[in-house]
Amino acid sequence: MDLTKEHARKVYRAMVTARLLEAKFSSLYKAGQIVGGVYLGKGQEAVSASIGGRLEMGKDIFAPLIRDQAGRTAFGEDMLDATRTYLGSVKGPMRGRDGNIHRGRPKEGLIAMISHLGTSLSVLGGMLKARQIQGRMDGCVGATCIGDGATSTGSFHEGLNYVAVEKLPVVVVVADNQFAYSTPSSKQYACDDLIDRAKGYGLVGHSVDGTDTLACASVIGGAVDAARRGEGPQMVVAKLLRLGGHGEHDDGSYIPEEIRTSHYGRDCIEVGKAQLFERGWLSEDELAEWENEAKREVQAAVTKAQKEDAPDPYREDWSSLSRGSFRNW
Amino acid sequence: MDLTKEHARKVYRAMVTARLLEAKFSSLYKAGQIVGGVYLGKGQEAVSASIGGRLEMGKDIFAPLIRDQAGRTAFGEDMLDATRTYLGSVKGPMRGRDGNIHRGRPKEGLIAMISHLGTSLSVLGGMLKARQIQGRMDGCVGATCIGDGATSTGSFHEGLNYVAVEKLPVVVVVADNQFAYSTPSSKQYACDDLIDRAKGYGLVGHSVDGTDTLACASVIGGAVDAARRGEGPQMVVAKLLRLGGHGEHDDGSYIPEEIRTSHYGRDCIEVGKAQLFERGWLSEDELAEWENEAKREVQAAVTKAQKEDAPDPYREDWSSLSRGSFRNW
Amino acid sequence: MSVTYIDAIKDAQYKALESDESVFIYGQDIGAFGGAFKATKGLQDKWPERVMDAPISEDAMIGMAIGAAIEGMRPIIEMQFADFSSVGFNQIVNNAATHYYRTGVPVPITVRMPSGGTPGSGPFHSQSIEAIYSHYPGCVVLTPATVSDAYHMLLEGVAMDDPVIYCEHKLLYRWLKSDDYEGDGLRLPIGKARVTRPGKHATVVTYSAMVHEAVRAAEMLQSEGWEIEVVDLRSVKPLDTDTVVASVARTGRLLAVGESFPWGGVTAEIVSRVMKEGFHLLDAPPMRLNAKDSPIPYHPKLWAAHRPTPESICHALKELLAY
Amino acid sequence: MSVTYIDAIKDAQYKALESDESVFIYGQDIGAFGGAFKATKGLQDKWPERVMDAPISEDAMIGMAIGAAIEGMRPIIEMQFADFSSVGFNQIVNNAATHYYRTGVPVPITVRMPSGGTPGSGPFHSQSIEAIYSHYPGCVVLTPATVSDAYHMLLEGVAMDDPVIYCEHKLLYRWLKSDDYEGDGLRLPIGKARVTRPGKHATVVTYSAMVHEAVRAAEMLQSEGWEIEVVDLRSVKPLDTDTVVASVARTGRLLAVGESFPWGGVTAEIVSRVMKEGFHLLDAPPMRLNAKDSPIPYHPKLWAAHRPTPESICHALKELLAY
Ligand SMILES: Cc1ncc(C[n+]2csc(CCOP(=O)(O)OP(=O)(O)O)c2C)c(N)n1
Ligand SMILES: Cc1ncc(C[n+]2csc(CCOP(=O)(O)OP(=O)(O)O)c2C)c(N)n1
Ligand SMILES: [Mg+2]
Ligand SMILES: [Mg+2]
Repeated sequence: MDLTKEHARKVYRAMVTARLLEAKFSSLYKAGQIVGGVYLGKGQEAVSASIGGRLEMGKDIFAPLIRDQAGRTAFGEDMLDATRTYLGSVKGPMRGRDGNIHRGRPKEGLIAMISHLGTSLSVLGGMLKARQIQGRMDGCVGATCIGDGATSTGSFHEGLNYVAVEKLPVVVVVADNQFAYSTPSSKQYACDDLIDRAKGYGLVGHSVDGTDTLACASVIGGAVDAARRGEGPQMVVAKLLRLGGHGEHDDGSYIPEEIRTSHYGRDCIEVGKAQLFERGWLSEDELAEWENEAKREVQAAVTKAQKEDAPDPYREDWSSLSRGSFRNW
Repeated sequence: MDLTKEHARKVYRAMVTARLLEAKFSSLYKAGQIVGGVYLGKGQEAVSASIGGRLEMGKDIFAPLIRDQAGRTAFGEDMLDATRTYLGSVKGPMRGRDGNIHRGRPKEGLIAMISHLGTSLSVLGGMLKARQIQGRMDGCVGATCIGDGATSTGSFHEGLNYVAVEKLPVVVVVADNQFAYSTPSSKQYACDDLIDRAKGYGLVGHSVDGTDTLACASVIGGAVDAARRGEGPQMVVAKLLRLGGHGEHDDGSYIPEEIRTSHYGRDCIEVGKAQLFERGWLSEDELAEWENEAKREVQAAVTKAQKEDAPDPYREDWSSLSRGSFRNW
Repeated sequence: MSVTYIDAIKDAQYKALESDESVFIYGQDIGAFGGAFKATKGLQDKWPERVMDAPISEDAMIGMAIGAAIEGMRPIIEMQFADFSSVGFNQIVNNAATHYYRTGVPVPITVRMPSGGTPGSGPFHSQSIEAIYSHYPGCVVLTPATVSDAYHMLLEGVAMDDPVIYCEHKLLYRWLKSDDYEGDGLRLPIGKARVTRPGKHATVVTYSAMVHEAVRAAEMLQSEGWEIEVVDLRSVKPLDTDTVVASVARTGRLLAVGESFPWGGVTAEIVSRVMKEGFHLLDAPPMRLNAKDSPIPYHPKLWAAHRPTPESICHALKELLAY
Repeated sequence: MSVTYIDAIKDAQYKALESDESVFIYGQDIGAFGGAFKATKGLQDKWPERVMDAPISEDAMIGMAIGAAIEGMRPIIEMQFADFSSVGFNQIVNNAATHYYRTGVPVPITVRMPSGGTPGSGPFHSQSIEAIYSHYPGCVVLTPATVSDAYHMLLEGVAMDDPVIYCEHKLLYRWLKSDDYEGDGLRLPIGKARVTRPGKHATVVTYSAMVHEAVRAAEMLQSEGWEIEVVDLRSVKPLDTDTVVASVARTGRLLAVGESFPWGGVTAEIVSRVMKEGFHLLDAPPMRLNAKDSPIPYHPKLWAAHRPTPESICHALKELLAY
């Protein structure tokens, strides 16, 4: 696609905001203030924001995965949703019943993932299929991110095949960060590049350097546009590296030095900054302002969530069934 | 591969024998003498015998699927195994506990499939991996057949990825007969040809016309040879048509006339006969002799199995656990 | 006119499609072919957009249904056999069944499970899977035993806002007949068990096809002067403890019968509930009768000995009555 | 020297690899990384060919183990969390667990299941899955509660010729300590329950981490003069009915406690068996205490109220004792 200044700035701003938000979660985690584990998207912001930023909340559907804070931010998820969820506020979207990256707002097009990898894609497909039956597709697109490791799940395969067979307007972004937890890609797949899978499903395939911010904005944005134009399901494989451990409990020391210092070890935030500066699409001052604004917002969200109540077991109704099941009883 | 007369004749003889054996099962089914359902391989004999016939029982491993009587015959499965299983003799390999195509002799390299499609491939992979660990690979090959429909299972995907990652000497033969039960391929996959999947797993891919008997013998045999030579896992996609219903309870009337009368509607047995005759690799007399021999054998097996006892519930031990679990109790 | 259990399932789906535009059916071979058991015969003709063939992808089929339900649809998913739901197990218990609790958004999906044994079907086309979906929180599990229940409970299940596991027994499909969908007794809401046959000497609590085997056993014992009460649970989750306890209060003796495997499951849940609520009501130890603890055998002779039969139910009842 | 529950699991695997060449370990991140819980730390260094990393393919992992077992190996499969075994469910219950019955060829695989709740782990990293693998025929299901049992039962499980589901409780990993693997009481074979704490007023039957919660509850009640017997099942399939019934014969009162969901499961099986075998022994209705019938909540405050605790066990016991 023709990359516009507007889209590039939107993507980059979400990246910067997400990085700062996640840095806060990391320090809160180290301070023992987080409920449960913390899983960050450091190094994957360009890929993630490029997909989330090309979708429109309220119209499109997004199924983020482990490392998609930037995509969520770009999509328009309220920062309070993340903050409340990590800090265990009952006011978060999951009300303390589920945590961290599992949060979502399905009715607003943000799928709440379960931990079992690969399972969101068919859910996304079903949401789109429903709209198709209801005649309210309205040019919407559904997108999901997935890691290299999760491509090995049967669930992902079935979901991918489903959206392909139904020719739904879907974009699947595979963030191939070369590791699944500690497991290198050589133990995960045997093809040269995961993009080789696209053809076998009948998908349009795109490859991109996941550390190249503007390339991501362009290629991934272009895939969304193609899906929206009715060109069928799209698959993007972005090559990159997770710039940290699997979660904040993990130092990622198993990632060899030569991979860390390789091309994909570079930081997309730095790359993006240089790219935007070079094009004159962003100034130092503006960036500083974005950063300050993000920091203020982060601090405000944390302060607010920290004051909120934890869920109260005595007020919890513990019901796994909705009232609606009982309407005929 | 260079197709030898010997291999071609072996393949074709198994095809002829299997066709006659299955015709017998079909008439016994209609006569109400079969226990349970009957699922035939009519039209798929060339593909099936080509894989089974290139393997060596006792050395290699074969995981047949629904339509692999010919492959079983070529591999060396005793005709009595099939006959006893269909007729419900307690002397069959499954002793009445399981039936029809589920029979197998795992210790002799013939995997006993469960109904859940796609699940045998990882089992096959594990058998090979075990031999590798034990240092007794000895040039063996593992092979399995699968239908177009079963390629949609997550289990098949995980198994295929596993054998690819481990670079095991495996041949996966996909018999794309254009239907899964009544469901046409258009509802099953969206790629042009399932062979497009091979690259995405890092497999060597081969395509073949499944109605062309000698092409099957050559291409599928060649894939086995390649795996045996250590060239890694191979995938063959054979295009063809099931010449009958899904099972003998089904008349397959949903298969459109134009597909029945298309190229793939031809009968590989007829094609193979013409090919072997033309090359002078088989004479009318020899064929008649093969057929007579097969008929005699079939009749003998049926007569024998029909005289054998059904399983006796009072002598059944009903134990799902082997004695070995109790050795320390 | 006479209708069968499979007619009930087909007609209920017809009615659901007709009266609610948000209903659709999805499953393998359920379109033009009408399904492995013909439960959807003719429906695609009438509603081509809402009766759809699926690839062999049980995990994706359930995932798809969850997504569609989030968007306001009420999908009915046909498993070709209940046994294959094991492949969709994860999506059912971990995704569908947790969705309302986690997000507040209910997922009204109905999974039709052709269940139970038939002769010559073997270990993978005969299973009764109600216990595993009942053990996990978040599903309603229906087990109709009559033509009328098959019809009405399917409609009620589709109308519910939560995941419904609808266990239809294959043995009843064509054998079980009724004059009409109102014909075989009092209609009851889901969650209420039915006293199928009144009695006073012992209570058999069961569900699905075993209701009929239990009634046969009761008839066999009648000639010996025993009056056996048979309670049909209708749904195993929710499980109507009150009706069961009330029956045990009358008879003093309990036999819980199920076709599934013996460890845990419905019969254990029944006995445990009765003991808690009606401890002093029992005159004899509560008994259970289930299938054997082995895979379901293929050969009809083995199969018939693997599951409870009128004879083995009689045998158990005699032991119970002799206590 | 002091060893923990996770040490026991690691050391048992070391011993198994060392003493039997047919043993190998397969799982996600279990190689150089040593596993999510470090249960295989250092093992790949010593046996690079027999400690292997798996792709994220639980179905294929179990299938692979079945195949290897057919060829004479004794694989140990680590699920990263028990909850993810739902993806391998079909291969476990339908392939591994039926293989011996169908073919006569046993498949000695051991599936290690990091089970049970810990604070802040949520619905998908907290499950106890023993009931579903016990319901299906064909598996042995082990649930060790002590360091010594964790060690010896893992070794015994690996030595068995059938599929073994080894449920190790994550909460015990580092908290539960012992002097050595012989230290914490009488060694018993699989299939034998242990009386962990003798008593005379009521029996609590439980397993895995709940044994410790039950002992705490018993200690709390001691000050009030109650002597509570705690029975640790050790394996839920086989389930040692005799030891349980003998305990109930002494105390006259039964409380079955489990950490899993309340419908069906281990506690229902216990109650049903005790009622059948020891009906006349009970002075009060048998009780059950399980987790709640909802997904396991994420927040520690909710989680602590979802599962049984010493307090809620005390509460149930008081109700039982007051009867
Ligand atoms: C079915 C399943 N098995 C195992 C896990 C445990 N697990 C969580 S994240 C993870 C690694 C994921 O790797 P990848 O898909 O490459 O994503 P990345 O973490 O690299 O972003 C694993 C194994 C899981 N969540 N689901
Ligand atoms: C997981 C699973 N789902 C459904 C079925 C039911 N089933 C048995 S055979 C079949 C069709 C198989 O089609 P295909 O793989 O193309 O093989 P073919 O019959 O054409 O040889 C189906 C759906 C099954 N066996 N396993
Ligand atoms: Mg990764
Ligand atoms: Mg086919």
